[in-house]
Amino acid sequence: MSKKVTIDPITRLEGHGKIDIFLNDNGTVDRAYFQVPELRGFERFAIGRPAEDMPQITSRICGVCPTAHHMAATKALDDLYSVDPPVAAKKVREMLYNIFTIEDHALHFYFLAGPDFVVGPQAPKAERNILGVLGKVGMEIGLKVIGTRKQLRELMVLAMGKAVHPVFGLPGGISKPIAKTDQQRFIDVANRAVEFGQFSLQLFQDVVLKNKTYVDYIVSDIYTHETYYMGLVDDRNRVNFYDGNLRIVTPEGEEFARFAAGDYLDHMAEHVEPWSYIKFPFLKKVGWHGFEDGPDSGVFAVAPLARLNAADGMATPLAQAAYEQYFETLGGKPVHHTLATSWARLIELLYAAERMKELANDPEIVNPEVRTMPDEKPVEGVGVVEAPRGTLFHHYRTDERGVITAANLIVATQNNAARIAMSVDKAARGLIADGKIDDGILNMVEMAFRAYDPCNGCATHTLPGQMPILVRVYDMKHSLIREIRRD
Amino acid sequence: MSSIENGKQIFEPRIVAFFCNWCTYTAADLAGTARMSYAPNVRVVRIMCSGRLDPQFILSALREGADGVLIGGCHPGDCHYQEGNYKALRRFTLLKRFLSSMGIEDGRIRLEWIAASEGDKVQRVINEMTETVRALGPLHLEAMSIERIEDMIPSELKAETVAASGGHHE
Amino acid sequence: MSPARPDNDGRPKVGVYVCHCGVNIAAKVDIADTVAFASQLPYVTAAKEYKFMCSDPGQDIIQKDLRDGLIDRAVVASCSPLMHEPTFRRAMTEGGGNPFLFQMANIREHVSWVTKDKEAGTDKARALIAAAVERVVLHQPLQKTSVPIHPDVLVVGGGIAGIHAALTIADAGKKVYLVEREPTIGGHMAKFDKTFPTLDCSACILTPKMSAVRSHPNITLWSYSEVIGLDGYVGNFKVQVTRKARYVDEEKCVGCLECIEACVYKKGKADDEFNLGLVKRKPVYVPFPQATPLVAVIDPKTCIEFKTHKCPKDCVEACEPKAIDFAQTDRTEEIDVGAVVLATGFKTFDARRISRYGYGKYPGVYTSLEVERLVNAAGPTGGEIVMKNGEKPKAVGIVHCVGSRDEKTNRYCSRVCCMYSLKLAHLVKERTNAEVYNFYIDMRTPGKGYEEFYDKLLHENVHFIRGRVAEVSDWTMTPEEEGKLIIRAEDTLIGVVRRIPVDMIILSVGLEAQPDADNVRRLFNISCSREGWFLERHPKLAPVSTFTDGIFIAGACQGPKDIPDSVAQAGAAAAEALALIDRGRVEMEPNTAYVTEELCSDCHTCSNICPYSAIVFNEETEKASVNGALCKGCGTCVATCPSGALQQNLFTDEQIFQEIKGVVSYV
Amino acid sequence: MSKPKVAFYWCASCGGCEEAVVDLAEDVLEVVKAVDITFWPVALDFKRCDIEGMADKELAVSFINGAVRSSEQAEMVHMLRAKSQMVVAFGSCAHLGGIPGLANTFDREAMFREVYSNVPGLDNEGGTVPLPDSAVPEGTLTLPTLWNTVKTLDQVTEVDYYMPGCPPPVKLIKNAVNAIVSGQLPPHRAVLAPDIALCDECDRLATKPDKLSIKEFKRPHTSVIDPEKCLLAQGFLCLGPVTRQGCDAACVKGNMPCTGCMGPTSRVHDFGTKALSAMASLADSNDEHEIENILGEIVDPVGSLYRYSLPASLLHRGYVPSVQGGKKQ
Amino acid sequence: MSYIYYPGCSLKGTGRAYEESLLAVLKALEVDIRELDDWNCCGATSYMSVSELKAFALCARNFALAEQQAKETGMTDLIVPCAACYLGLNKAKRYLDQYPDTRRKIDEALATANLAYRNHIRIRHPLDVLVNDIGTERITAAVKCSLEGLKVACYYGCQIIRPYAEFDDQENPTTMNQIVWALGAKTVDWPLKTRCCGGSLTGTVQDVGQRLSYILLREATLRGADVIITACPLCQFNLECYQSDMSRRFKTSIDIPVLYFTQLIGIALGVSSRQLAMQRLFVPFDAKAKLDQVAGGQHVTS
Repeated sequence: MSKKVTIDPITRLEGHGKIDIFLNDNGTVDRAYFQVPELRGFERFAIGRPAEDMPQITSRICGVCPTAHHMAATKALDDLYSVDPPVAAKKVREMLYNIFTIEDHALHFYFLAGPDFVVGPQAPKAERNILGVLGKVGMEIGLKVIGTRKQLRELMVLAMGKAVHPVFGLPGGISKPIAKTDQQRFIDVANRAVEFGQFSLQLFQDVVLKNKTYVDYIVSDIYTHETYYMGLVDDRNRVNFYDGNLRIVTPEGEEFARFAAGDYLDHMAEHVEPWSYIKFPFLKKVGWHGFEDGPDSGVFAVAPLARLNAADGMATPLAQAAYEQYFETLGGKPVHHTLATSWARLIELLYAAERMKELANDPEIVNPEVRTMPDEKPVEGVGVVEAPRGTLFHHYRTDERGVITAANLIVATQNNAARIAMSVDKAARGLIADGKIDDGILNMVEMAFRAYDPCNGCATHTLPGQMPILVRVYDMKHSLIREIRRD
Repeated sequence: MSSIENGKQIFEPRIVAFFCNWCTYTAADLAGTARMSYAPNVRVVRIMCSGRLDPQFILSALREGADGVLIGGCHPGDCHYQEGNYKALRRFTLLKRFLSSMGIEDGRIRLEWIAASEGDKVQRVINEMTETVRALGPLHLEAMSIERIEDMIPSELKAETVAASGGHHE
Repeated sequence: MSPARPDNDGRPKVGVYVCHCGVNIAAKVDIADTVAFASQLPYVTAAKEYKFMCSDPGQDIIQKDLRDGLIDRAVVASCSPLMHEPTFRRAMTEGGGNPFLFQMANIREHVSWVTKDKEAGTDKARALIAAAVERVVLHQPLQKTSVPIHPDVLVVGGGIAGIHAALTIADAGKKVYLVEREPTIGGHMAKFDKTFPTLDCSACILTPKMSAVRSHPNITLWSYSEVIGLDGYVGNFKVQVTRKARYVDEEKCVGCLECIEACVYKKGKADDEFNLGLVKRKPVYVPFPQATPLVAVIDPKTCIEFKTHKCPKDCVEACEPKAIDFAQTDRTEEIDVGAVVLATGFKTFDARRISRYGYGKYPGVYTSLEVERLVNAAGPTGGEIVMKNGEKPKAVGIVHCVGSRDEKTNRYCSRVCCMYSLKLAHLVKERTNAEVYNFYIDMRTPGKGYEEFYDKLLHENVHFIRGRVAEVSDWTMTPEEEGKLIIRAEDTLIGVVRRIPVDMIILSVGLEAQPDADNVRRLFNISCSREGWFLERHPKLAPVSTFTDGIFIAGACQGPKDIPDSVAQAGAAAAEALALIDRGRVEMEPNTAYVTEELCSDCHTCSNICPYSAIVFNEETEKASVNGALCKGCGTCVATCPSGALQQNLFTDEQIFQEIKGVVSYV
Repeated sequence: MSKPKVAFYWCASCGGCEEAVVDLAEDVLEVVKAVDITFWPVALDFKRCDIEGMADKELAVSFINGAVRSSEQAEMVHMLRAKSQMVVAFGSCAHLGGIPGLANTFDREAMFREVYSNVPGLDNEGGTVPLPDSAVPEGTLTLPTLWNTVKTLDQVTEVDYYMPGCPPPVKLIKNAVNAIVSGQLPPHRAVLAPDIALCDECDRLATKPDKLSIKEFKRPHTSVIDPEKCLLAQGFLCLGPVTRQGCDAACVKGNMPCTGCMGPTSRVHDFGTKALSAMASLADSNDEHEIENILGEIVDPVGSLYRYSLPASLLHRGYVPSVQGGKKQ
Repeated sequence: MSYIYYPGCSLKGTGRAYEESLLAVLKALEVDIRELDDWNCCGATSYMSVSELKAFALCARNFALAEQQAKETGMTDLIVPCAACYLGLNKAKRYLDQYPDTRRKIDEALATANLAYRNHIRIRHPLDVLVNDIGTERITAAVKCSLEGLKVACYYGCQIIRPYAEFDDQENPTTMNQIVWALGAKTVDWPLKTRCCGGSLTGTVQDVGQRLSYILLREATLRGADVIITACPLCQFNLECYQSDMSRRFKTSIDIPVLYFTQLIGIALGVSSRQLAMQRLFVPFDAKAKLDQVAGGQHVTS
């Protein structure tokens, strides 16, 4: 009989991750389970709703990345009604989508993960937050961060109606064009965004890469998993967030598959475990062989780390440069170090800013022709985008009136679920010996999945944001011997 | 509400009726004057015109504990106010679908055109509806409100929440 | 959720008064129990019972409690508000309260009279009382508004009832419009020869009244005209009347009838409606010699001029005053009146509907109305009773209750058939000395001198056979039946089926509502009974009023009636109309809608809802408002208003929500 | 004197409300100057025990967003209630139940059926579903069970004020914070937004026709949407007339119909049926079948009219015998 | 258009000619009908007078079976040719549909046999079907040998129309007449078309029974009818079997053929007389000869 360690924000308070660690008699880890204990069932209450409401309804899956769901849904509607939006509409969508990616990556780096690096893991908890970050980098830069983000959000409101839960997506286009008079605003902000991207990357290099301890974390085996990687790429296999084909590479970095969103069911399937509400996607052609590393296990990863691995490069110059430096530093493709994700994220941020700049300067974005009217009878549609946290699938079936009869949502964090579970398990195995457990270990276990920026709000369509955790250590008689937690 | 019939507990549904002043309410009076006895399960709320019927009233009746709701108005073309009953018809048409997707069985909500002279129709409709709803059984909205209180509150907080749980925002 | 409760010394004080109505309520509702129940309801400061709340002592109880400050508002649990609400509102006022701080619980019509089980009745009564209390607590004091009444009156229908009503009102010095759809007034009565039971000559008593109408300074007679539209409300009706083209100028025509003489058709061409097709009339005609107005009519359907335009038009030549005008067209007049008397009469039952009586199949079968014309001295046969084959009948059967007291046709008794059948029996016997057989179910002769008349007939060797006729046929079993019509009926008094061969059969057809009664009722916004008779407001207490204020009914349009009853009722209707007009002003129920401006978003959802266009939108304030004068108080806009800005006096959302709560949540 | 202590907390919500607060941008700093944020899991690093340690009513105000769907959330809510002088239901979910409240038309089992057996792409012949307790080689793992019914905050505890919107408009959040700081509070239990419908602040108000009626309800994806004209007048199901203002008609500015996230005005008891009454009354016909056709274009009355307010509706949820103990037909 | 066919006992016995001719005619008119499997007595015999409930139960069983079959075949109309069955089944249906107590009892009874009545069945008389579903035009179109010149007395009897049937005028039914006209023949004006034929009295109080029949036959003859047609096995039997008997009793000679209306139709549609079971008639009717005679020898078969 083994000991049970529960890491849980508050016992059985759902919407938060939950980790149960089983120790064997000699105090080492038998197995650590990562559980997601909540479900809201959007798949169910999508049924009976008119398809055209999906972009607005599904955006409520996550208020942190509503635009991702809004856009995935909108693209699913394009497919459902088999309409091809006018060029202008596509470009506006992509521009807004990159704007969103910038501010979301920024939010994550500065508000959520950032504190660990910028302020430092050893810093007092009271400072390990955005205010602490501001203290550290100085109010001026702080205001720059906030200011840039604010401007980006304002542009989102301008074009999409609302920044949180936008309303502009329609099958075959968008609800309204961008006014000529507004284009300059987009250009100006884009320029600032690029600056901001470079600045953030610089900040990361200064405080993280120049700090041996951090780098050791990043490359340490504890945080390393050799799995497949998936990401959306353009026709030249470069990272793209809004559109393109899906590309999967093997743990060795070879192209394993390249397919259109509509075919995702040929390549992916979902596995269900009775101990978690989250479902575990895996590669159909490889098969589900449990929570295992390596080419023989169907487990794969998404999100910045995976996207960079799955692509051959970035579509913009500055980002491309950063991309090369990244792989150089980390010993070539593919990078399996989970903690490298934060770096990859900042490279993406820079790319998004550059891409925004390209599109902002494109005369086409103010073309008033932004809708193609559907004339086909709807049957089924799939939409995919790269959400900040990874590949996001929306899949609908409807009756001939366009009322949803079935919906399937496979979400970024969900795609990572198996790998997150493995990371946690591995971290636990690597860090816990002789039943010895302390805050440091806990923090490191936490960093293991914090790096994924897991959004279980998205994953089970419940709650967003980072995950408070609680460690409970029991002795063999199941009596609590100590408790450490962060809410 | 229930009665005993040869030893068996018979469910006595509670039905709220909204009758327009000029046709159906008058018809109900006529049924009375003619001593046409019918099931005692229906309680009438008088409104001037079926057009006054706000669908909120129907939900409120169900919420307060009615098992069914009956609406009576003048026959099409006969409305004392020209078109009120058509407005009622428009709302009822959508409400029917609305309620069935809310899981409320069709038989619980009924719209009837009953002219001032049709006392016998009042009798018939009320008897029919009482039987229909009786067959459907009680509408246990209350059960849900109880779940609402029971399954959420640490016992020491119950009192406080019972007080609060009534509070829909005002 | 609820707006501040009315604030006199903090809390409203409700008095609940439960009425026994003798045993009408007490028999099915445990009064003591309901009073006890009421006394513990919120805000109730007095709960009492009384045998008859509507009586003066009953009202005094309420008024005393008001004066003593024990209550400031009241609930009376008794009969229908449609019955006694006005009574108790008056009581409230006289007791120094506001008439609208009052609510009735209908525990008689809706409870005691329709519930078998006393326990169930008591429960239901409790619920209705609780609802009334919950509601009255939210009532606001209101004031009635009043509008002036237009003094003119419209009488529709120129039969004996309409004529009498018109004359009565006109004699009182009020202006009357009498509208009749036929070319002449007089109605059915003008077709009769004699009237029962006195056998005095119908024409002799009717025609003087007809000419009185014609000559009365206060009466505008529009014959050959129909009401096609009515708007407005009590005291202020706008009426559209179509005056059909008769192609003869009423002002010029002197009634010399030369045109008829001169008509190119020397013989009748079309069925003579007035004589029920027993004879033919010319395209230009007057229905009968005493027609009023005595003005010729040209029937475009049969007049050759309208078909060919090649007629020499001798009529035009013949007409000295040059009254004939082929260019005439229908025209519509609009008039304002304060009250309307409907006297649109009846039609007789169509005997073809009972095929076994052979009407329309056997020439020997007549309807009673046809025979009225045959026996009429002014009729087609000059009062001679001869059949279509020119012979006098040797045996005549009179079949009662044709289209009356019959599940398959009309369940009601037509009330006049027995008496007119006796009258016809008498006249036939008198003029032909034929054997006369009456086939009746029951003889119904309630009325002054009626039973005596029946008795008289019994002594005139008229046969009476008690039994409904099974069939009229021409198949024979014996030689003496050959060539006759055989009436088969069971003689229920001697219990045998009899076959009676006769030459002539008179079907005593019942009375039915006019075929267009339903349109008329819609036009005037009143109700019909199932059989199509206009529905009176109350069968006993308001027999000539309707549910629409200002509209009164008289004569057979309200139900089968003989002449005396029709005239009596016409007088009553006239009196009601006069009473209304002499009031000068009419009070309006204050249950109108109103807008709470700060809640109105100017969303226009209500803009198209009001059929009276009572809702107006103010450009500046961007708010809706209700024109109280136009609002009729249906509340449809209130149910529509998406933000609760529209409310209706006496029927606010909150009042109704409370009533709902009361009706279900206490019992 | 010390700054008033403030807590933010989320229940079953999407985090959009947090984002909305973050969207105060530099004003967050103003807020931080004015108040002392003691608890904000999404952004700040304080512990639950810090709250537990507080005296009753020590918190000046708790902003709680998200609907409530489990005993655990309820527990947290009750603790915050106890520690706070004022509780503000923050956002549509806490206020009215929000979009997660649409789950109230079915029961937990239906949801499981859909998620773990119906959706395409499942590799689950075994028909595995998550269980409260599941045995694994090493021992037993537990999961919390969810309620069948999603509840609004005030169905769980006393609420002092309501901050409407999905998410609440930044403007309103500022006003609310200022009001609280300055102590100039509206009547108890008020919704912290103007008590008048959206049309009043909509740019398109002027384009409303004198007589508003609808011959055909249009769906946005199949019809051209005029960017100037009143959407309802165009035939789109715009709930502006039923919905409280305060968002500056954001969705309409985005050229899409209002879906009612701000909830009803104070006189309306039930958003969905009131909206139904208003919209159905606009159907321009008196013919039974034509009426059915016109209104037939509203394909999903419950989902469209109760988009954010099903749990707050008079019925609270759809009628599901298994949930409400009614007789199974 | 397809129907379930409920024969009842008569059409398998005394009324065989009715069944055979009916089926032949419907076949000729391409009407698809299928006999109800496992049908039982309609209860018209003694049940109805002894215990209505038992009679209703019997009928209900037939309904339930029919609905079962209907589910498989989509048919919902039950053709009932026998006047007595038609009356009985109609009565039962009326009671089941309008009296909940009766319904409850019957439902219980059916349940014991795992049967259920859901009121998904319509009871149709062949006259109803021929005139209202098939239509006289189609009948006329199918005529191979016009009955021009033939004078027919249409006899409906007392049970078909009254009191439940809604397909014809209860006082003065005409559907049979319409069919005759459609075949090219004339109908005589005969006021006795629904008058009692003597019915069961012929078996009990014979002289009354026979007088009633005699009145009908005599009047028909007087009015020049060449043939009487009927839709009731009992009437047909009564009217034709005792003709010689009557002739003696009333000292005249009564000799007029009494056919099932379906037989007359069959003749016009050119169905062979064997298929029409003409050989089963007591008073023989040689159609060919008769038609030649009335048409004055010029009668030709088209």
